[in-house]
Amino acid sequence: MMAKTPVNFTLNGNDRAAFAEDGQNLLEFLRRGVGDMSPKYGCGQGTCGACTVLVDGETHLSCLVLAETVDGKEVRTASGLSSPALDPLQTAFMEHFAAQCGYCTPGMLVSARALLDRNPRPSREEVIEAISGNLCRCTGYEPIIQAILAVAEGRARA
Amino acid sequence: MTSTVLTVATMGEAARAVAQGATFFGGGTIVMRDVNAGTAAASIVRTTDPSLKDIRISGDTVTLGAGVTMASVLANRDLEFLHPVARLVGGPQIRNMGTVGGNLFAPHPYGDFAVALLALGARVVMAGQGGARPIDDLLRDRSRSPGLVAAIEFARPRPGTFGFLKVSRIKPKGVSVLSVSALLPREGGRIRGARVAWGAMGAGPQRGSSAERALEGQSLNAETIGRAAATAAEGLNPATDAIATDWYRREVAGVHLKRMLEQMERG
Amino acid sequence: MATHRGRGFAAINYPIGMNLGGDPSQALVHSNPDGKFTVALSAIDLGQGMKSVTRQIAAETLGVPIEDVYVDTADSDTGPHDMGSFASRGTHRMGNAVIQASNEARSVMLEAAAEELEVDAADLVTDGKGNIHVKGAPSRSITTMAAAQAAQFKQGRTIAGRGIFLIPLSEVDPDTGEMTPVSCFAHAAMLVDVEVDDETGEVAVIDMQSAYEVGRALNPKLVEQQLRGGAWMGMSHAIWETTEPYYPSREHGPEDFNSYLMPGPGDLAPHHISVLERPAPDGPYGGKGPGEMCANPVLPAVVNAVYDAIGVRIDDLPVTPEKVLRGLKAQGGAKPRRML
Amino acid sequence: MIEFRKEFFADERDDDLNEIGKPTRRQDILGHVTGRSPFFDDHQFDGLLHLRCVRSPHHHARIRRVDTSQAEKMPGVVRVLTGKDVPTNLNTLLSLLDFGIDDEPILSDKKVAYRGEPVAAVIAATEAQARAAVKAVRVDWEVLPHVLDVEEAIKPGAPKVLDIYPNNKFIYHGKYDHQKLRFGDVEAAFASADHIVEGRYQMSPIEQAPIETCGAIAAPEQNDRYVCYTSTQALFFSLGTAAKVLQTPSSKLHFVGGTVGGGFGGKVDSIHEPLAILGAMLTGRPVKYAWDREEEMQVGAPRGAERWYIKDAVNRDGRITARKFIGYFDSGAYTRLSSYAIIKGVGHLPGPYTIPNVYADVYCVYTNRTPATAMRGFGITGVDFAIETHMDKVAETVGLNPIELRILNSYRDGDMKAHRREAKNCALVECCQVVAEKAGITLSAEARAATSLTGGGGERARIPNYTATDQNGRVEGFDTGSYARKSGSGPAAATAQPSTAQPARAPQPGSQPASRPASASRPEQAPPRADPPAKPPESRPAASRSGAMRFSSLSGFRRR
Repeated sequence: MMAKTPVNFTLNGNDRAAFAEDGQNLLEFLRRGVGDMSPKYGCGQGTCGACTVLVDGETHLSCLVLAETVDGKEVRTASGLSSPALDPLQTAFMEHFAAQCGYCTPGMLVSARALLDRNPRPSREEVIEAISGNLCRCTGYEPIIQAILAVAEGRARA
Repeated sequence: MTSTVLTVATMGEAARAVAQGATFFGGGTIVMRDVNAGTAAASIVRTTDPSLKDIRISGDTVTLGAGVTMASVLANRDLEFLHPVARLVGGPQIRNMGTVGGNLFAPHPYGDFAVALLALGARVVMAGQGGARPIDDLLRDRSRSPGLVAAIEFARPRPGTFGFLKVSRIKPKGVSVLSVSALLPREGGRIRGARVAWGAMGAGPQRGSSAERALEGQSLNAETIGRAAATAAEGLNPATDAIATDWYRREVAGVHLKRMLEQMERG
Repeated sequence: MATHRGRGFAAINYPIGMNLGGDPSQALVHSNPDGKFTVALSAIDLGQGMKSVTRQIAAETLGVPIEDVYVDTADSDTGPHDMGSFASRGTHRMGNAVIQASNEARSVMLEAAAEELEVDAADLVTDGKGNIHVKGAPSRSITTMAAAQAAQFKQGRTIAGRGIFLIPLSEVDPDTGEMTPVSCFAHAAMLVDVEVDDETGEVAVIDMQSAYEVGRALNPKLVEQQLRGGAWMGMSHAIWETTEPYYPSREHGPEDFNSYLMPGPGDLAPHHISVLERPAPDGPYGGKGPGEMCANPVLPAVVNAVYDAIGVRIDDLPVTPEKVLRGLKAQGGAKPRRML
Repeated sequence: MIEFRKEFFADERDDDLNEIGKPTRRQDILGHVTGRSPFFDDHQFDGLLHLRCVRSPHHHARIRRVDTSQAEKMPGVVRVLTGKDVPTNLNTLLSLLDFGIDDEPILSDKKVAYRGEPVAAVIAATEAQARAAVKAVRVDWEVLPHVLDVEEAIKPGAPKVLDIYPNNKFIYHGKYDHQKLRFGDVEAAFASADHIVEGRYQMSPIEQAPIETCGAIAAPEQNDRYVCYTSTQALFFSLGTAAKVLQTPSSKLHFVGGTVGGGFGGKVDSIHEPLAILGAMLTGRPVKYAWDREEEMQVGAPRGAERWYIKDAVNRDGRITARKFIGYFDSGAYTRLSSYAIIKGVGHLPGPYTIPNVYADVYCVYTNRTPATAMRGFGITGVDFAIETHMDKVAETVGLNPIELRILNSYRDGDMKAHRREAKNCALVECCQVVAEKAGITLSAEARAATSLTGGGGERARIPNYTATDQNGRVEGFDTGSYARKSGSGPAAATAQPSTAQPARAPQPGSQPASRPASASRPEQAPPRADPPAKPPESRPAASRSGAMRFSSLSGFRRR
C-alpha cells in the first residue's frame, strides 16, 4: 500500500480535499484524483505546456509540481475560466479560430490569462514571450497571438 | 524506481537527509521530471524553510537563497543586471518554478544562470557549513556535491563590466547551442581580473581561460575582442547532441564571444 | 558579420483521396422530432475540422440552418464505416457520403411537407432558414420542424438518409506503373524570403507569399487554419525538424520538445496567402482538401532561397546552421545568386 | 494576410450557397476553449491499470529468453504479457487491404529489429509501478549485426532485417523488388539533350509530434464486449486490427474516439488498441496503454526518411524532355505504410509537369530503425522537396527565371501524365502567376498569358508510341492477388462518375441549378472492373481469419 498525503487546496475558488500518492505530480492528481480534466498531458517533462495551471496566481507546469505541495494553495485551471461566464480570451480564441485539435488550448488559455492579469495591455512581443512555454502543432501560433492581442486591445467582444 | 518524498521544516534537516543520500527537491523542474520517468532516487527531501527564498542585498553584496526562482530575480529591480540572464532560462512556467540553486546542477545543455554566476565569481554557501566556497569548486564536479547549497553570494558588477549571451535554435524559448558570460572589471581602462564562462561547451559551465588570457590587462577594443574571439574555443570540449555538434559549437564560440564583447564595448 | 537575403520559389500539386481508391466512407443522417438533424459518422476530427465541414455540407444539402445540424462522431456502435482521417480523404470522401445521405433525408422531409401542404414535393424548396415553401409562392410554407413532426407523429415516416462514397479500388501495372492514383489535385506555389547569417549559418525565414488552389473553400476560416499552420510546419521541416539529427546514425535522437526542434512564436514570418478555388468535379460542392499539401512547397522554397542568398545548396534536410556554415567554408564565403 | 481570388475559375463555381463558403465557427470550438472536449484519456475509470512495454536496447538482436518472474512479484503488478499471450502475434497494417505479408509481432518473442521494439508488457496499478516493473524484466539478448543506411541495406551480404523479404526490399505485385514507372524512353532523350541536370536529395525522418501522445484505454463492457477509447485517426482500421490480432469478432469491440489531440499521420498504426484490450481481457479491469513523450519521439513511427536521385534532360529553352528517378524509402524494421507510400509517390511523378519521357525505380528498404509510417504529405512531401529543389538547378542551368521554368513545363488540362491518365482540373500555372504578381516579379508575356485550361491536350495527350520496359529486379517465389496489379484491361478511358460525385444541392430561390453535367467524364478514373479473381487466402494462418474484418474483397499478396 502506497503512502498517501492529504491535500487541502482551492481549485478554481472551491475548497477541495483529496489524497496525493507518493511522488504523484499535480497533473495526475488533478485529473485522476480530483476529476478536473482540463489540464492535459503532453510530455511529463516540462517541455510542452499543455498541463499549465495557476498556483497562487503563477503559471506552473502541473506535471512538474509535486501534488502534495499545493496543500493550502490556490490552483486555477482552464475549466475555471468559464465560471460563470466565458472569459474574453475564450471568446476571442473562438472568433479567431485560434484552436484546431484543441489539446494545447487549455494550457495556452491559462498562460494568456496570467499574462493579461499582470499586464492588461501587452505588446506582441510580450504575448509571444508569455505563450513561449506552450507548444502548438496545429496553428502556427499566429491566430493565438491575434486572439490574445484582440482581448488586450479591447477588440474582442466579451 | 518509485520515489518517496520527505518534507522537512529546516535546511539543517534537509542537509542531513542529503548527507544520507537523499536527492534535494527544489523547484521540481529537474527532479520531478526524473520522478515522472521513474529514474529519480528512492528518497527525495524537500524543505519549507522560508530562508531558502531570501534575496539579500547589502551594499554591493548580493545573496540569493538557493530556492529563489528565476521569476523572483526578474521581479527584483536591484537585480536588473541579471534580468537578461533569468529571462532566457526556460519559458515563463519554468521561470516561476526553477531555482538559482537547482540551476547549478542542471544537466547539459541547461544551467545558463549558473554560467552567469560563474562569470560573476559567485561563492556558494552550504547549509550547516561555515563560510562560502568559490562556485568554481562546486561546478568542477557537480556529481560530487559537498552537501546542500543554501545560498549564492556575489558582488554586484560595476555598470558595463558584465555581459551575457545565450544562443538557441528556437525563439524565444530554446535550449542552449551555447551560452557565454563575462565579467570584465577595469582599472584605468584596462581589464583586471577578467572572468569568462561558457555554457553547453562542456559537461557543465566552464571557465574560458583562453579568452580570459586574451582580455586580461587589455582595454576592450576591436583588436582585443578579435584576439579573444580567435582563441575562444581553445581548451573547451563541447558535446555533440541533438542541438549541435561539438564542431559547430567550437566553430561559432568565437563569433558569439565577439558579439557579446562588442555589445559590452558599446555599453 | 553579414546577413544575406535570398528568395526561393516552389510549386506543387497534391493528390486528394486515398491512392488507388478502394476507401469507402459512409454517413447516416436522421431528423429528431423537432426537425433538428443528427449526422452519424465514424470519421475522426484531429483538428482539421471534420465535424465542422461535414456539418456545413449536411446543412447545405438538407436546406436547413447550420444550428439545426449536429455531427456525432466517432462511435463504432453508431457511426457507419469510414476508412479514416488520412490521405486528404476526409472532406472529399466523407463530404460526398454526407451529401448522399442528406439528399435522401431531404427528399423524405419534402414528401412529408408536400403531404401537409397538399402539393407536389417536386414543387417545394427550402429557404435554408428552417422553412419549406412552394417554389414561387413563399406564403405557402411549412417549417422544417412542423414537417418533421408531421412525418413522425402523423404520417409515420422516417426522415433519414444513408450515404456512401467509394472510388473503386484500381490497380497498378508492375511493368509501367500505369495506375489511377486519385480523382483530383490541389495546387500551391510559394515564395519565401530568408536571411542567412554568414558567420553562424543561421537561417531566418522573414516572409512567405503563397497561392493555394484548394477546390471550393467550403469554410474559408478552416482553410486558412490549414494553410497557415501547414506552412508553419513546412518551415519547421525545412530548417528545424528531424527525429535523427545525424541520420542514418541513430545517435542523439530527440526525446523531448527541447531537443526535437520546432519554430517558436518568436520565429514566425508573415505569410501572405492567396486562395484560388477551382472546384473538383467529383468533390463535395467542389471541395478538395487542403490539409496535407500546405507544408510541401515551403521545404524546397526555403532550400532554394538559401541558395539564392549565399550560393550554398543544401540537398539534405533540415537546413541546419552547421550544414550552411560547412557549405560557406567549402566555397570560401557567401556567393549570392539573386535568381529572383 | 489572406485573400480569396474569386476571379479565377469563377465560371466553374456558383458562389451563392447558404452554408458552404461561410466562415462558420467550428462545431467543437466551445469544448476546446473550455477544456471539455473529450480526448481518449479524459474518460475516468475506477481501478484503471497502466500498461508499459519492455523495449529492446539493441538495433538488432535475437531473444534467447525473457524472464518476467521478478517483475511479476513487484508492487502493484497485476500481469506481465509476452508474445505467447497475443492470439495472433503477427500483423501488417495493410492486411486489412490484403496488401503485404504479416511481418510485425505485437510483442516480439524471437528477435527484435529496431531499438525500442516491444518484447513484453507490464500491467500495474500505477504508471510508476509499471515503470519500475519494466526495469525488472530480464531479457537474454544475442546481439546481431545491424544496418541503418538504405543503400547499405540493399548491398549483398547486408544484415537481414526481415526474413520474408530478400535483400531488405519490399516485393511489389509479387514480381519486382521495387515499384517501376516507365513512360517513353528517357535514355534516348538523355542522348539528344542540350543539358543533363542531376541531383541527390535526402529528406529527413520527421516526428508527427501531436501534443497528445498516442494511446488507448480499454475496459470490459456489458454483454461480454470491450469498449476502447482511442486516439486513432482511423476508427475501423484500429478496430479491424484489434479484431484480427485478438481473434475476436469485431462485434465484441466498441471503439470510441473522434476527438484527437493532433494526428498528422502518427495515429494510424493501431499499436495501442490491441494491447489495451488484451490487457482488459486478461485482467478483467480497465487498462490504459499510452506512450510517454520519449516513446512518441523515438518508438512512435515517424515519416520515414527518403533518398532521391533525379536526372533530367533539358532543352536550351528550358523544356524538360526526360526525368529519371531512383528513390529509396527508409521503411525501418517493418512495412507499416511505406510500401503504400511509394505507390502513391510513383503515381505523383514527375510532379506537376508535362514531361514526355519519365522513368522511376523506387525501393521500399528495410533497415534496423523505428518503422516508418504515414505523415501529412504521405509519399509526396519528400519527393516534392527533391523535385522543386531540382527545378531550381534546371532553371540556373538554362538561365531561366525559376517561375518561368515552372510555367513553361507546367501540366495543363488534357495532358497525358506518366501514369497514363489525362490531367484535368489543373491550376498550377495560375498559382505561379499569382505569387509572381504578389512578389513583384515580372514574367514574360508568354508566362503571363499561359493558363491551365489552354495549351494542353493534343500532342501532349498522347501516350508515347514506344516505352522502354525491363525485367530488372524480377523476383521469384512470390505470388500476388490482384491488389495494385493491373488486370488485362488496357489503359483507362473516360468513365462515368459515381452517383454522388456531383452533389445535387438544395436549389436556392433565384440561384442557378448545380453546375456541371453529371455525365462529365472523369479521365482520372479507371473503368469499373468486374470482380477481380479472388484467390482463397490458403496460406494465411487460420488465426488471422478469425474475427478479422477485411476492407478489401481482393485476395492477399503472400508467399507461395
